[in-house]
Amino acid sequence: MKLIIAFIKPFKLEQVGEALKSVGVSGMSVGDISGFGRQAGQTEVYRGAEYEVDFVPKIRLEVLVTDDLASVAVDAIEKSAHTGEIGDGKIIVVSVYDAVRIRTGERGADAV
Amino acid sequence: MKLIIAFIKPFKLEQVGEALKSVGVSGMSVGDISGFGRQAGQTEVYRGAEYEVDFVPKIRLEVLVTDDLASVAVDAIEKSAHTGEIGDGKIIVVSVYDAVRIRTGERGADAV
Amino acid sequence: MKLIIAFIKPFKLEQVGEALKSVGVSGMSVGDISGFGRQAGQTEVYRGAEYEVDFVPKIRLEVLVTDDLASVAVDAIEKSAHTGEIGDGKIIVVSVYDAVRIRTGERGADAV
Amino acid sequence: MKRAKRKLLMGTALGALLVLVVASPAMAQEDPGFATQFVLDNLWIFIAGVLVFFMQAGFALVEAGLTRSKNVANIMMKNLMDMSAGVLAFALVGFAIGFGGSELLGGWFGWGLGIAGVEETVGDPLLPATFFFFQAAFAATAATIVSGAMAERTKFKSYFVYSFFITALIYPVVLRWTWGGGWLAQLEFPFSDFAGSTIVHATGGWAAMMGAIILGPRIGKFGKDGKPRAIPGHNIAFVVLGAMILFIGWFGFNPGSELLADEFVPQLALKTLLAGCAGAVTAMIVNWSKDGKPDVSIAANGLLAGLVAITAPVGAVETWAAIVIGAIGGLIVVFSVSMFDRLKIDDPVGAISVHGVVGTWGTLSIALFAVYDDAFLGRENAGLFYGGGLDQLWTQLIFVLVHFVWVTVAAGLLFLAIKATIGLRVSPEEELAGLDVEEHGSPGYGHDPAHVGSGVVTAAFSGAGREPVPTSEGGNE
Amino acid sequence: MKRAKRKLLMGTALGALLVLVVASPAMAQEDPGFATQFVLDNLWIFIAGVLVFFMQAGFALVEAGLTRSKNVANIMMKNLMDMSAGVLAFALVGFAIGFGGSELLGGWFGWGLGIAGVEETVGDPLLPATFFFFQAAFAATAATIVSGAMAERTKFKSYFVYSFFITALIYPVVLRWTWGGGWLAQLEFPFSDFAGSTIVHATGGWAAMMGAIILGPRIGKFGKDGKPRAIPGHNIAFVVLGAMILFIGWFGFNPGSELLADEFVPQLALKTLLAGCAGAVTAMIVNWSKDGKPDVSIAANGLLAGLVAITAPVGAVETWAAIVIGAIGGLIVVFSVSMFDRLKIDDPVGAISVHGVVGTWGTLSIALFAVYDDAFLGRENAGLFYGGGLDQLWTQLIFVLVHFVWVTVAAGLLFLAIKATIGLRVSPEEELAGLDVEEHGSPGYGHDPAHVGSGVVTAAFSGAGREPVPTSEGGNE
Amino acid sequence: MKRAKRKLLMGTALGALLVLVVASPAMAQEDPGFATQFVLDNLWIFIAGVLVFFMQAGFALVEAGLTRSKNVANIMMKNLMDMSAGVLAFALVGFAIGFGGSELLGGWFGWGLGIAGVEETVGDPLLPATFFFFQAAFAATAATIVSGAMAERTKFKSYFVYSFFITALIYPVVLRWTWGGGWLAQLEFPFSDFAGSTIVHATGGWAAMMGAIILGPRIGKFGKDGKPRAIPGHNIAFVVLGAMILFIGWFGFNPGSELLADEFVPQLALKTLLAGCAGAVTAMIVNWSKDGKPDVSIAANGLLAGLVAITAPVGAVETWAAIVIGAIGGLIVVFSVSMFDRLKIDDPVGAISVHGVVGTWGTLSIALFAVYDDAFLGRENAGLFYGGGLDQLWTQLIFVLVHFVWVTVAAGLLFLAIKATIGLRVSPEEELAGLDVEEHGSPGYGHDPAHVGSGVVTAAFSGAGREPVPTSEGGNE
Ligand SMILES: Nc1ncnc2c1ncn2[C@@H]1O[C@H](COP(=O)(O)OP(=O)(O)O)[C@@H](O)[C@H]1O
Ligand SMILES: Nc1ncnc2c1ncn2[C@@H]1O[C@H](COP(=O)(O)OP(=O)(O)O)[C@@H](O)[C@H]1O
Ligand SMILES: Nc1ncnc2c1ncn2[C@@H]1O[C@H](COP(=O)(O)OP(=O)(O)O)[C@@H](O)[C@H]1O
Repeated sequence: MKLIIAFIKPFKLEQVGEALKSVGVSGMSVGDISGFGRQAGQTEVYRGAEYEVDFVPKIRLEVLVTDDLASVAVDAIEKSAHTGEIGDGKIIVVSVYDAVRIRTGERGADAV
Repeated sequence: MKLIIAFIKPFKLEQVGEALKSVGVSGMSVGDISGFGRQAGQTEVYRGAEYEVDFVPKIRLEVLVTDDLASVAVDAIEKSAHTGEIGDGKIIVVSVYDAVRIRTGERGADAV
Repeated sequence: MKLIIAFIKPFKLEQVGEALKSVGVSGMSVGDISGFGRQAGQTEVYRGAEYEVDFVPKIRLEVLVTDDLASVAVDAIEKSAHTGEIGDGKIIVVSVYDAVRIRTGERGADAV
Repeated sequence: MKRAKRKLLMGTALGALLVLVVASPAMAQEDPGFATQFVLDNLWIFIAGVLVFFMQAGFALVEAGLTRSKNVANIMMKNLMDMSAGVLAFALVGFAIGFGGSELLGGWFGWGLGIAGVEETVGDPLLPATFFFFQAAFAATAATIVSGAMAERTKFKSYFVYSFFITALIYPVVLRWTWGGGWLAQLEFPFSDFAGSTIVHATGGWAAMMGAIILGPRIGKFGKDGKPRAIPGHNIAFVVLGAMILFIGWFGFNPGSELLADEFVPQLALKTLLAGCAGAVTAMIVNWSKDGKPDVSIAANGLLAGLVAITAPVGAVETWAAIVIGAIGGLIVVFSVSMFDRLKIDDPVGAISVHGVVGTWGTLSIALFAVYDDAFLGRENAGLFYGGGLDQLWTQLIFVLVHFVWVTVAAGLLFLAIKATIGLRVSPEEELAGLDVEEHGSPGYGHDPAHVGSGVVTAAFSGAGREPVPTSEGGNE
Repeated sequence: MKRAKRKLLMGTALGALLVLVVASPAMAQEDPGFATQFVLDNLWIFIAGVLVFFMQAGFALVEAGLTRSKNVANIMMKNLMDMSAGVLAFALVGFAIGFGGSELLGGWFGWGLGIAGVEETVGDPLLPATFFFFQAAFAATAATIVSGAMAERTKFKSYFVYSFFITALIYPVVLRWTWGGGWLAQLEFPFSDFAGSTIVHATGGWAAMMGAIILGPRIGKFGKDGKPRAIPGHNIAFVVLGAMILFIGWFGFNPGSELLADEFVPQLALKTLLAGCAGAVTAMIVNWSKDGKPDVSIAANGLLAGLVAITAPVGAVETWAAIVIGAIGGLIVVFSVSMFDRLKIDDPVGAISVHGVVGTWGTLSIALFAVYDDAFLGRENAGLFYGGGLDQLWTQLIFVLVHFVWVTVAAGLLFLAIKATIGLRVSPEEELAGLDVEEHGSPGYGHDPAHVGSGVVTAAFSGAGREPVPTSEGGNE
Repeated sequence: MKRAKRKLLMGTALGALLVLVVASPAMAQEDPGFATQFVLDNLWIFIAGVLVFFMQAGFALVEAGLTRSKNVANIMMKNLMDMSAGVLAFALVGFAIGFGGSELLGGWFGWGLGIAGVEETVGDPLLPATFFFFQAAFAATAATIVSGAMAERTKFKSYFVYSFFITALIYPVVLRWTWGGGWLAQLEFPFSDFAGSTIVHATGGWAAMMGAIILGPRIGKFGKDGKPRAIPGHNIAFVVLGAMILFIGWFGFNPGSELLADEFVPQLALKTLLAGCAGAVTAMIVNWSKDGKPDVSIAANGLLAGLVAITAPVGAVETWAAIVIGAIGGLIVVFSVSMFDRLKIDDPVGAISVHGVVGTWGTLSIALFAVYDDAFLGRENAGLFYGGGLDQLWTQLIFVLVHFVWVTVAAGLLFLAIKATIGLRVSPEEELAGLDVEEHGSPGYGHDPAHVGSGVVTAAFSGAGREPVPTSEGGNE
């Protein structure tokens, strides 16, 4: 199994979710993060003083997949999250040692 | 060492924390996430229009453990987070390459 | 490639960011978490009743680095996040199977 | 002092007077000076009523702020509805019970106020419309106090039913016995409660107590060891804003209870002001010494306690006494809040302490500090400290006791009846999840659906239905 | 009843009177009784105006609460500015158009109110300053209603321009035809609208409708299947607090429209109170049956609907009728909100329903329930249910129709003109990100920069500029 | 114009009059017309006082909104307490210092107001109770202004002490010299400040400046390069709501300063309204041109600036001049806020600019625009633009200078004394963590303990104590 971690632009979440579903991924976990990278934050003005917001809001996805689904799922994320502009984000794939579905106690690939 | 990542039902956090402690785990890191999966979100009504809340709030746990503690810890989480209903969540175990305790600089198993 | 996960004290973020940049790290993803560990939360009083806040707010960092940068980056975090007091946090290093930069489709080390 | 006459008039003879007024139109309109005074009296009491209605916003904010965000919509709804339904209930039946044509058996005035009677344009001094408007604002206050103590665990439907009955029945009976000229006003030494420390506030406070007891505490309020645990409110800014709005409203509540525009109004206002300030400062200092830090919501409770305390004696006491009475109110509230915690009665906002306990203190304080002949007292220097002896103290004790018994019994039966029929408390699951979604359909603080997944992701990842029934069914691929 | 005279006076002859007043200083000052009544009249209407201005805070909160947090600063700014700019626009031109010296061709009164005229200290009964103050508060109300329906997608600059024109032109023309003594007041059976269900509220409501139509719905409001999707408001506490403030303000709006301090004021207040409460309770019950759960913001809309409904007929109808009219207002608003959803007109706050649709209902209700001779009616028992026949119904229908046509055409042209020039709607990117940062420079709910990285991290990780232009440039190491 | 007489009366002879009143009870009560006017005068000034007290909620909200969420409880507490303690301090000593029996050496009136004097029921025109109530509301205003500039870094205890002294001493001395009939009122060309642009607002503003200077800026306010960095407020909705409440309160502040119910009241209200609106619109436009985007909180500051500016000249100038004076106030505030940023004086809410700088402008504007004989002027056409020459300008300059020196020196010494004894500023750790928990025990926005771990997890994972002392102890397994 693989754990796919992706940092994407927030408004892409819907499309990424659909893309994952269409390749057979059955679930995911999503959180808000602040991204630092090449894409700079915004310059804002408040009461006459400019300030840089130094981070860019991003969405962090975690998707647990079986080994055979991993590359399709990565491709699906890559395509659906792509805009071509700076800040599209990254996908990181990590090998999973074991997985459990808490409800049933299933382990390994069955847990996915 | 292993890094155990678990997505659980929020109201189970207390019990999971106690269970982990009782098997000798000394710390954990906890965050809020939105889970998508088999368990559907709620249907809400707002000003006469129905809408699906498409995600279910979950708690994400990260627990760093030594290899020997890993399977006990996973079992502890599994048991304490279990309700038997859809949406109980998943446990993912990942191998850790190295770990550091920042305060002391200890590395490896000592850092846990 | 390695994925470095670190739990640090919130007010250290700025220094850690600078330290990482200075060793050549080009980006990171940051989120809020609640940490449980040796460092106890605060005792608060509300309307005459004392209560323990059982967690300590921490910042969670994720940094994707190439293998050669990994140990320098870990050292940089360790040094910049260090205060010597309880609760300084942990650094966890995980091996990465693959990585993608969504914008360009670059894979592996190029994606970092 | 000539005030006595006016207030007595209101007290014992009001019902009769109103009936009279309805029968005999057109007086008082000739002399322009008099006519203007008549308009001024009515205009002022109407404005005072508006200030009292504004207190609804204050009550809503204090309660919302001292509870958790997952219940905020429910709390605002309760406050909106106890006012709206309460005013209608008071119009339909409550007012008639409270102030209807006294001795006259059949001659009730005010049944179905909506239908008749208040359209008269004469009155002495107040028009029926003015008097009803002001009294309706008071009735809404009595009702809304209860909401806070029952917060975060009461079914909305049940709250709505309760709310109807308190304004239609429980509070009006108190009115009848007191301001309506009933038996407590006809004792040799009649009861005294100028603006309602007991009549309004303790009615709310004791009903709140019964509600809190019968409901039981919120999940998590008491640890396994039985020790109270704090459940911090989600918005202290709302609490203080609410308290300040209540403070403003009190300048309608107390000075408006003069029921006239006269030269005593500013004095009533001044004593109200000083008592409130003394309550806030005292509560803060006492709480600071007791717990090591000055809690903000306790200070806000202290302000309200000072105001509740002075509500009964405001007309009868001297200015310095107002400060003392308010300060003691602030002192009491600090210990009372902790006491109810220890008694395992869970009152998230301190309503029982502020309105019940301190309201009782304010009422009794008359027996100590009364110097002016005001509000049914019928004599000067009635207070113990002014040589008035214990006569008034017995009366005041009877008054607060009888009142306590009536309200706790009536409200207790009402809550038990609701519990036995439609149920009083939400399920533990709902309580943990918050009442907003289950009771009202959506959360009080909605999140932007464009932010975390907007709709279509649902379709992708979820089945048709909801979480509900446990299922033993396996994997999900 | 003698009220008719006073209101008629105001209606048909006001402009002329004011002109007269300016010309003939110093009357009325001799008799002390009369002088005090004169001061009281003016003081009360000024205070009523203050209450009406307070409604601005209510409108701001209701709108802010029913929309998303990313637009909250923009919404507060719009509400601040439609008041500020609106009052100035009304002073400079609007007031003159609305109430200027009637028949007299050249004799406009009120152009550039800032410069002359209001400094007179006599008037009958109202001083020019008093009358202007009260009318300016009304003008600001008409303007601000529109804001809610256009929320979350309108350019601030465009809103500002629109806001100027509605108070400078669109609303004043309505005034001229009606309260200004124009043709609708001169029909055989003149129009009747005591405090502005149509004149004020429906002006805002129909302009809001045109704004919402011409803007189009918010992104995500309607699914690909065309079905309305909920976009939950971010703060129901604000919504209810706002509604309660509006409720309080209405006690200036309706009773103040008496334009005198007299014995009818408390009755107007009472009918306003009961109608509002009936609206809230009815809307809640209807919505509960319809959707299975009582929505909090719909109940708040119901309160406002009851108040809007009674605004026109409040002087002419009996108390029981006020309850009925308010209740029907509450009923209408529930279905109207759903109807506009189905019509794909996206009105986040329900402004079109509350002010346009229910305002029209309130105006028509006079033709059914009028019994007293009030507000231009010129006769008693004008209502259908009191044997008055259909005469008044035709008039009221003409009135609301002509008004509807004028406002929709004028506002429609105005919005189209703005759209064609400076543009009406923000870019989709801005809409998704929220208007606060792009329109006003920083978010309404700022985060503590000390919390997630404080400044220097920027320097470390980011290039100089902003996200902006797409770039094909590659990796970043 | 006959206003002059009335205000002068208040000015020079008030103290004496009050003493007189206390001595000679019962006049004025015979003629019903007169009696009603007397009641109306007192009732109106009492209501105006209530409106001014309502401003406390506005100040609290503006300050809370413009600062960070981690300090919100502390800010609300400060605002609650500067009012509560301030009123008591003013009652005990401040009022006597400000208005005590003038020349008469021993004949102070008002010491320990709580104990004597205000219980009289006659007065001309105001009862002692009414006058005190109104003045206490003003004193609370002066005190609360300071809070904003010192926000987010001041120890609560120290703020509480300061707050006592400003209402007990610093502000009362200003009163004594001016409205109390002191030397500034006895110059050949006496000072003029109708409702307190300088006396109230600049007292707060300059004391705020000293506080901000002596405290130093918040951590992070200025970069290593010395450039000001923005620390965005956490709730712009609160800011605008607060500004609107202040706007409403100002209709008590300015028109109430007439100290009578007369025909000038609505004019004072109208000029207040127009100046405020002009301030808001001007500040918005200027800020928009200067910074590229219209900042919401600057527009709110502009509204307040317009109101502060017109506070002194409102009685003396024409309506058009009110608009000009308000607009210039709005213009000044934009540049002043940036100026104090550049001077490294950290004022999170702009209090120094709005109340100090613009208050001074408003006071000086009298010397330019005064046409009516009002508020101590003693003559018509005193303004430069009306041929009055420079006489009044010298007086006004002396007035604002002497006032500036007194307030800065007195407040400076007070703050230095507090700093040297109990300390003025919290520790950097506390400042970074937010003041709520350390000063008051728990956060202003509490989280639901049922949400992230509820209590028991603590027991599981943590040792008994707190984070505290650094420890060199090793691993934790
Ligand atoms: N080395 C890294 N480690 C972890 N996250 C990263 C790293 N680099 C970038 N990110 C994440 O990816 C997001 C986009 O990266 P950025 O450099 O701005 O643009 P791009 O993806 O186009 O190269 C960042 O906001 C951050 O959340
Ligand atoms: N493939 C997945 N990858 C990551 N997280 C998942 C995945 N599937 C489920 N989850 C997480 O587990 C939670 C529970 O999953 P769900 O399918 O609803 O029920 P169950 O755990 O009973 O199978 C989800 O809300 C989500 O947070
Ligand atoms: N076993 C663990 N797994 C995951 N996170 C941990 C673990 N132990 C500690 N942490 C994280 O590190 C933080 C600091 O740990 P703590 O035990 O308080 O102090 P120290 O780092 O000095 O040992 C915790 O708040 C938690 O976020």
